[in-house]
Amino acid sequence: MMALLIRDLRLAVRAGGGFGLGLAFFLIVTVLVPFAVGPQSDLLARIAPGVLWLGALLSCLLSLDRLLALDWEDGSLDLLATAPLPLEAVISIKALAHWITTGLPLVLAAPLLGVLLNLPLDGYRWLVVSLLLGTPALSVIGTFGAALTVGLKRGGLLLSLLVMPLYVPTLIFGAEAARRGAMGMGVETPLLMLAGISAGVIALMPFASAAVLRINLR
Amino acid sequence: MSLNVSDLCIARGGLPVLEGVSFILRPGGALILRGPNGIGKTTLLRSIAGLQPPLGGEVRGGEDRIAYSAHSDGLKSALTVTENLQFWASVFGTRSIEAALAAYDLTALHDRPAGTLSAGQKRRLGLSRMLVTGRPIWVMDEPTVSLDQASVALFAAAVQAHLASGGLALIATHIDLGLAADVLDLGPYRAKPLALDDFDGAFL
Amino acid sequence: MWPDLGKYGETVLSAYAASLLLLGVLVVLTLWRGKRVRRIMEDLEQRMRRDG
Amino acid sequence: MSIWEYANPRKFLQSSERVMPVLWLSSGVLISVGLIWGFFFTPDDYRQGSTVKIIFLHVPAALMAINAWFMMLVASLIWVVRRHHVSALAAKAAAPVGIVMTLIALATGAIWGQPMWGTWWAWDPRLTSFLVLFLFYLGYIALWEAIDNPDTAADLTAILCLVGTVFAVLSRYAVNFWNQGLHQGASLSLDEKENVADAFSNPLYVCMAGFALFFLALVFYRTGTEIRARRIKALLARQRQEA
Repeated sequence: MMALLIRDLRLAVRAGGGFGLGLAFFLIVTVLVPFAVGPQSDLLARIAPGVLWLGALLSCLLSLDRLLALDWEDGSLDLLATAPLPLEAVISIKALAHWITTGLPLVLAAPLLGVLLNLPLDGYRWLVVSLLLGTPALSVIGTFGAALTVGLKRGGLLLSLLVMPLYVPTLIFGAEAARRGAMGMGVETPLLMLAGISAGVIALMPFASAAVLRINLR
Repeated sequence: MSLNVSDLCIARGGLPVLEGVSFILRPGGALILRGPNGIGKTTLLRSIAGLQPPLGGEVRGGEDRIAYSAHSDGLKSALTVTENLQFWASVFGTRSIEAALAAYDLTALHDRPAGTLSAGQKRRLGLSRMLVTGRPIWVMDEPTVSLDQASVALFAAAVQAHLASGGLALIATHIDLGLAADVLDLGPYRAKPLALDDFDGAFL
Repeated sequence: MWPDLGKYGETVLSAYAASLLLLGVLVVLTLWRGKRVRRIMEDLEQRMRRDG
Repeated sequence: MSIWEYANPRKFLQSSERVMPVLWLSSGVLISVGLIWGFFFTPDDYRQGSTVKIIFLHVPAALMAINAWFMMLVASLIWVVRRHHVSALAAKAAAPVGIVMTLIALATGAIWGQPMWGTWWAWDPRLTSFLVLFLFYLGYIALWEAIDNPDTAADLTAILCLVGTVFAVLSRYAVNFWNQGLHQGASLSLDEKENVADAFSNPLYVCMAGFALFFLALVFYRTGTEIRARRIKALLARQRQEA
């Protein structure tokens, strides 16, 4: 299993791996927001947690269609499915690799982009904590979407359509925690709910994803 | 332990294509599958490898003992030859890839990225993967595509050595590999079309 | 006979119109596709029987 | 005689052909009676005026929007467990009906909300949940359309339906937490005092029964269509195979 993780990480950072694309997308979305809503710093400060969460979610979404499609095209998925690893483990490792190459950089970059949006000082800690708790759920749910659409020629748009409704609870609790944190309110409830969702999907979603992948490999 | 395929019936796209396929493959034995394009060789091999559930019949003795090689080799062009092979070796829990590289004459290429290899070299790398799986049953789908004569000889030698050490091989190919292998022509197993009015679960 | 809808007449009528329109479209599309599929299937069955 | 006999497509077609006229007729009668009763013969509400008449469309549509998804869930489970094709096709057939019901609930809600709350749309938990349900229906239908192999499509959409149900329920709680909302409580319930008055409840019951039968009639008809479409696909594939 370590071998698979190392291979995926290595592939992501080699040429053509697309590492950093999500990060660049996150930066651009954040930079475009003030152009769209105006430069008033109090308005930006108010919407900053939500914008940063939405930006992170979209960057995550952007990189999902490469998650399994590349392994599908070159036949690696067939070979992995006949290897001694259970497919549930393969899927979990893939989601973990996706989180390390996409989710974690987003979490680390979010505070820097928060400066651009005039995020209140109290907000940084809870923004990072909520993203740290929420982005694993985004990766795992996204892997399910990627497994659903893996065999399709133009699956990218469909993938977004399928995954976005599944992201609703994570986004609500995550952005709510970041928002309450920025306003100096209590964040325990949304953070606990967010952690619950993450733990639940990490534990259960790989089974659904593996089932879907098996069907698609038939 | 032998591979036992009995009365296997398989479907492609919801339609039965082959039925009643039965054979027994004993240690040290090889079986060559023949048949016209579209008869279902690939589907049969995928069913035996466990990727696809058959409509009926069963495959015994295959669980966790089959190494499957498909049309595409599952190579990552950004990784080197060694990295590609080492990955599969660790997945299958074997240690050394030196013998596999040597068997397919890849040692000189070991630090080249797989993306820079020629089609035949890629195929050789894909075939060398079978050697690092450490599994007794090789199920191979058209393994000699894009191989030149010398490479085919390398492949035949690798299969020969595998059989000599008690392995089994099930190969779909049109080329004569010079192996002492049985040949199974799939033509007679073509599934008969169902009656037009048999309008039940399968809609046909 | 016609009830006095008061100042909300437009609201009520537009809600009824919108709903009935949506239901009507659903029924028409359902029946249209149903008829077409049934015809195609019967044609195909006949042709395949004739050709053996 | 077992209920699973109707899982045979031919048997299903024959029996649904017999039931459907009854369903079409009774649902038509019930909906007409309920709507005419509600529209012409109910008093205005003292607060909401005549807009209360929208309830006779809004509530049954919302009810069927949720029940349609629930029916799809049950049908998907039957497909996953027992592999009856008719069940998978019934789920496929119900989805467009469900999405239209969701649209009707959303549209009548928006039209009703405009004079009552002074806005077409508010991010109220109920409205938002229905919007999310609408998105789930869209994804489900899109996935059916995108996949060629009918059995693969049935399997994948069934799993999407199961997973989607879990996430729809989660979203419902999340949305409740996120905004408390303006929407009134449940319109009909057994023990709450805050219920609609009797004058409205009787025609509402008639409308709900009518919508339920209408849904059934549509699903029966559409399932028949899907069975035939599936057979066309199988016949064409067979023709190709023989050629």
